[in-house]
Amino acid sequence: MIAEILGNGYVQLGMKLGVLMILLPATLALGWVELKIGAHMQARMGPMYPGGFHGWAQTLADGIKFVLKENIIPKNADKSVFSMVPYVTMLGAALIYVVIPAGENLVIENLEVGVFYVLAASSIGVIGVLMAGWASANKYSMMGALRAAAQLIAYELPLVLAAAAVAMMAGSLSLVDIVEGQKQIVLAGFYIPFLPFQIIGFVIFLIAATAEMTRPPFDMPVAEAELITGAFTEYTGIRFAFSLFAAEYITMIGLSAFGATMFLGGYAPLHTALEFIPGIVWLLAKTGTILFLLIWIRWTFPRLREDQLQKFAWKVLIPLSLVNIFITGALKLTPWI
Amino acid sequence: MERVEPEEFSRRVSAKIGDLATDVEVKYGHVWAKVDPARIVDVVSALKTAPDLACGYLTFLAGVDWQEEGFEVVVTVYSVTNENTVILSVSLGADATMPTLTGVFRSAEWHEREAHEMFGINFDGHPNPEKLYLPEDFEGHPLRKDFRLASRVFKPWPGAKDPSEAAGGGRA
Amino acid sequence: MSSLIPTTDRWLSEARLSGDGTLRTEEMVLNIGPQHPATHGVLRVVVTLDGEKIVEAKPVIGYMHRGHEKLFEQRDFRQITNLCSRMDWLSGINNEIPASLAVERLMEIEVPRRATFLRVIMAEINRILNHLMFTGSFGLELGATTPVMYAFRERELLQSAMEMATGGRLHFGFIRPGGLKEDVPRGFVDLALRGIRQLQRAIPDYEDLLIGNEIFKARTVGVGLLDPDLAVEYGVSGPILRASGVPYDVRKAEPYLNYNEFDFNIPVGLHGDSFDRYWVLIQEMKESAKIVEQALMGLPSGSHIGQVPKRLTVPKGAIWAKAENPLGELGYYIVSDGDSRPYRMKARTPSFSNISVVPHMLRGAYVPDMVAVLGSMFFVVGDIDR
Amino acid sequence: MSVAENRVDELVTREEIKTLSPGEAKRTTYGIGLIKGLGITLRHMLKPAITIQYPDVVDELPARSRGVIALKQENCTVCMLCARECPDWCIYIEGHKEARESVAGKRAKKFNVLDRFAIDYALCMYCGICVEVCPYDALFWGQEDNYSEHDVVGLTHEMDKLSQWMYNVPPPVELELGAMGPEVKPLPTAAPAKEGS
Repeated sequence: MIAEILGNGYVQLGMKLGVLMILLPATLALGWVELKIGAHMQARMGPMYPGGFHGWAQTLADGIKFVLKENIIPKNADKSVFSMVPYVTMLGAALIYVVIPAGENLVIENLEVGVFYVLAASSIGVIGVLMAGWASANKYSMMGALRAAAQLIAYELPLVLAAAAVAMMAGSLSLVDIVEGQKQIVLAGFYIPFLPFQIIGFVIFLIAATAEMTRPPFDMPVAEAELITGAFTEYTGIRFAFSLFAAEYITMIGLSAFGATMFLGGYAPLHTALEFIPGIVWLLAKTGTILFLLIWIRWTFPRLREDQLQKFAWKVLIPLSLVNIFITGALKLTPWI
Repeated sequence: MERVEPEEFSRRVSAKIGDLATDVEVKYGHVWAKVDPARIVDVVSALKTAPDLACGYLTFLAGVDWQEEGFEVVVTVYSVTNENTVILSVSLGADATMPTLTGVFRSAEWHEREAHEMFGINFDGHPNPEKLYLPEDFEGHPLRKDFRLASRVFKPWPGAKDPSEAAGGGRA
Repeated sequence: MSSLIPTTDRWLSEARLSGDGTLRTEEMVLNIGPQHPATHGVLRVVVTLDGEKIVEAKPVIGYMHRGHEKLFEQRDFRQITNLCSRMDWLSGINNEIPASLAVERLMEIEVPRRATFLRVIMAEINRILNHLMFTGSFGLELGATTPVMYAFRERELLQSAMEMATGGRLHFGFIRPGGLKEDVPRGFVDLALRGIRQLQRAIPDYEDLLIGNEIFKARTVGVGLLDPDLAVEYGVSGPILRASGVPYDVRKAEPYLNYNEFDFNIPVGLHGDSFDRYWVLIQEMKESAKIVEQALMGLPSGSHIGQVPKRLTVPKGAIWAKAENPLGELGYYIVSDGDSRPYRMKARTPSFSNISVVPHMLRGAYVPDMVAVLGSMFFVVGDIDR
Repeated sequence: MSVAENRVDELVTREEIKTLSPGEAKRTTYGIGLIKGLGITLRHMLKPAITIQYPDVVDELPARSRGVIALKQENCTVCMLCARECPDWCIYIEGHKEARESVAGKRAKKFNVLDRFAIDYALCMYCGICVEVCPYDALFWGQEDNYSEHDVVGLTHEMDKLSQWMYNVPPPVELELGAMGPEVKPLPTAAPAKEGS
């Protein structure tokens, strides 16, 4: 009976839309988690008042505040482009979830070219930032936008190469096959994900993903000290909230889920005995660990300078990821994999 | 960084610039000297360049308004290696002009601009004698004795009432 | 143009020289401040940029000029104490000490040992408070939001020790010519000691968090080089001068209060870049903590103020008294004509000279570097503008 | 003392304090510094926060804290010393003389009666010279610290309001061990009072 209901087209369409629906509350929850973890890392309590227990409604209150704020469009701004930006950045971020598998067939669309599709989707954000920088006709935001574009392009390449190494390991681009590929090797009951083999790839992926989301230590484009939130200086109200905060958090969850699927074995359980726990729980747990890593890095490190950032990408990350692909190729020749 | 005794240092100073400066003495651990405006530049450069004095650190340059006797400029230089201070006092009389020291110490530029705007002492040869602190359209030289603080002119002093007039306290 | 494709630099310079070149670049004048997060307070730097490279930087000061020297001439020395602590507001007590030292030397007042000890303790606690503020805010300039929170946790304990003794947290007005306003309450010594212990436990955290951090080193090593001779000529003093390798510290060069009785050493940097300035700050906090510890242990009993006449008339004469403020050498040149109020009182503040050297350091730096350089130049705008 | 202090002792203690020379500090191997930094933030995350929730939990102020200047009207003899010594000229006092017979039949003696005693807190810089200089102990430091107003005129507290602030004036605090008060050798004769300009 349940299989029929689940098999029905409309129910599946509803579930697929459901995934996108939970994105917004998920960003609010992630925002609150980041505030609390950041606060405790700095020996303070973080939000305590909004919503009673430990200020759970802090980010919700921020959201409502942004909605109530006035929507200002600068006089000589390029109106249509200026108001299109939130849609572009949000869309770019949300598209990643289409291929993230939560189970054998629990995926919105099991594309054969999953990995390739995710990397293409995640680079739409660059266009959004450039549009914002150009449209607000402000010298500061133009500089911020150019920086952001240069940074995102520079870190696109290592991201792609790291993902390519994983695709080589699994022999397919589809994320479901990648996760199945990580179920082959079983050592004393433990499923061994690609992480031990791809440790360099994972580090490169983490660094490139942080740069992709312009989060510290790569938040030069939105560096408060010099350029005052870079490309989004002129944005106010809900437009600002969506294009900067919501987009950043959705990309963050998206890329973390993508990283969890590729390196930590997505919905594959940790141990054969734990098969009964559904795949979605494993996926969320692994994504949570990567999210914690990103938040942890944000509250500890200072910011890299613009040219150091670029040098680091072109001179360190890209050669390293090529070496990583070479090693993966060598591993493929060995009988184990 | 060894510390030279002020007496010994003042002997070196008077040996070096004895003819240019008058009554070199040691007061409160520092060497004081009076220099007249014409020779101040060569005295300061002598103090700066002489190897045994090495007063290469311009501590400050301050104006003092003596009303009738005119203005005085106090130039203090310090020697980092001999750990001794030389305080030169240059009395200018009423015409209040003095050659600039920016040739010897580039840092004198800000000090002289401040003395210029506060006292009206002009330093001939100064690269850009604009105002340093005060807004461009500010007239008058605030640190002169005859410049009264506006807020204190209009507001009567609350302590002025009787009973008996006790001394002390901020007036004027 | 020559047949070879000119390298961009030559191309740019030719374009600019000839003016008719294909690529016409013009410099962009950018106003950083007076309201800008990178400048602590209302300092304005007019920067001409060529792309992101700074061609010329001119600090514009005076936005917070309150006319201290004019006000000094209206007040007697007890009222001046409160005014002095408003110049470098991060270390109130240190500003007040040289003013009282000058009066005491002029009037030959003998300050009791206990008062001198308490002055040294409070001066060094304020030095630590000042340095903690700058270690925290320098990290914040470079994007690390955590060190400033730890710095303020340490400040809290030491500041409550000062508040217990003087009643204020920022402006104390506690130093009087001849000694202190009143003696410290019971429990001051233990609270100060706890604050120092906690600081000594926390300093290794700052070293691991920032000094050892590769990103911090990438942002600060070799940035904002200050050459020692230029620094000495411009009258730079304090941690910035010592970071450039010149070991000049008034506490050692011209010992005042009883600094010669305590054993502490002067941290001196190697290259004079932003990294060394930050490093000197951290080591100086350790030395100050050592001084406070020794002073607290050896606090003698005695009175808190010497024999001071009811109405303080300073004899005729002039004097220059200086002290080692956390930001550099602070001194007062007092001319007195026998009245209870000074005839002329010049305040030589460290940040005034330290900022006058900034144009030389910013020439050729990048815009993001400017934040690292300005952030590492440890100045307080109230000190500059008086 | 404040709540934050008793939590502070649980900081992990490091016995010897490492001193890195600037040269050494620059040569540490790549990556170690980053990991140590992460270690510190994690250690702080696992420790209880030391901040207090201000409006609910209020730290008690030390005895000498300068909240507000409180007036004890009975002690004031309108000697005007505080108004004179105040650097900001922010104490306004009006009084008149009254003849009153302390003992029946004795000649009526003149007393000063206070009519108005106001402190303009918009000008006051909380230096405490008035409290210190008052010979009759009429002025005290009260611990009331939130008396903000909508209009700056409200900041001039009249006599009755100043007396209200007497409610939380703390008793004088016990001095540290070894405190022996000011030295009281015979004072040199003070120079004759010189008329100001």
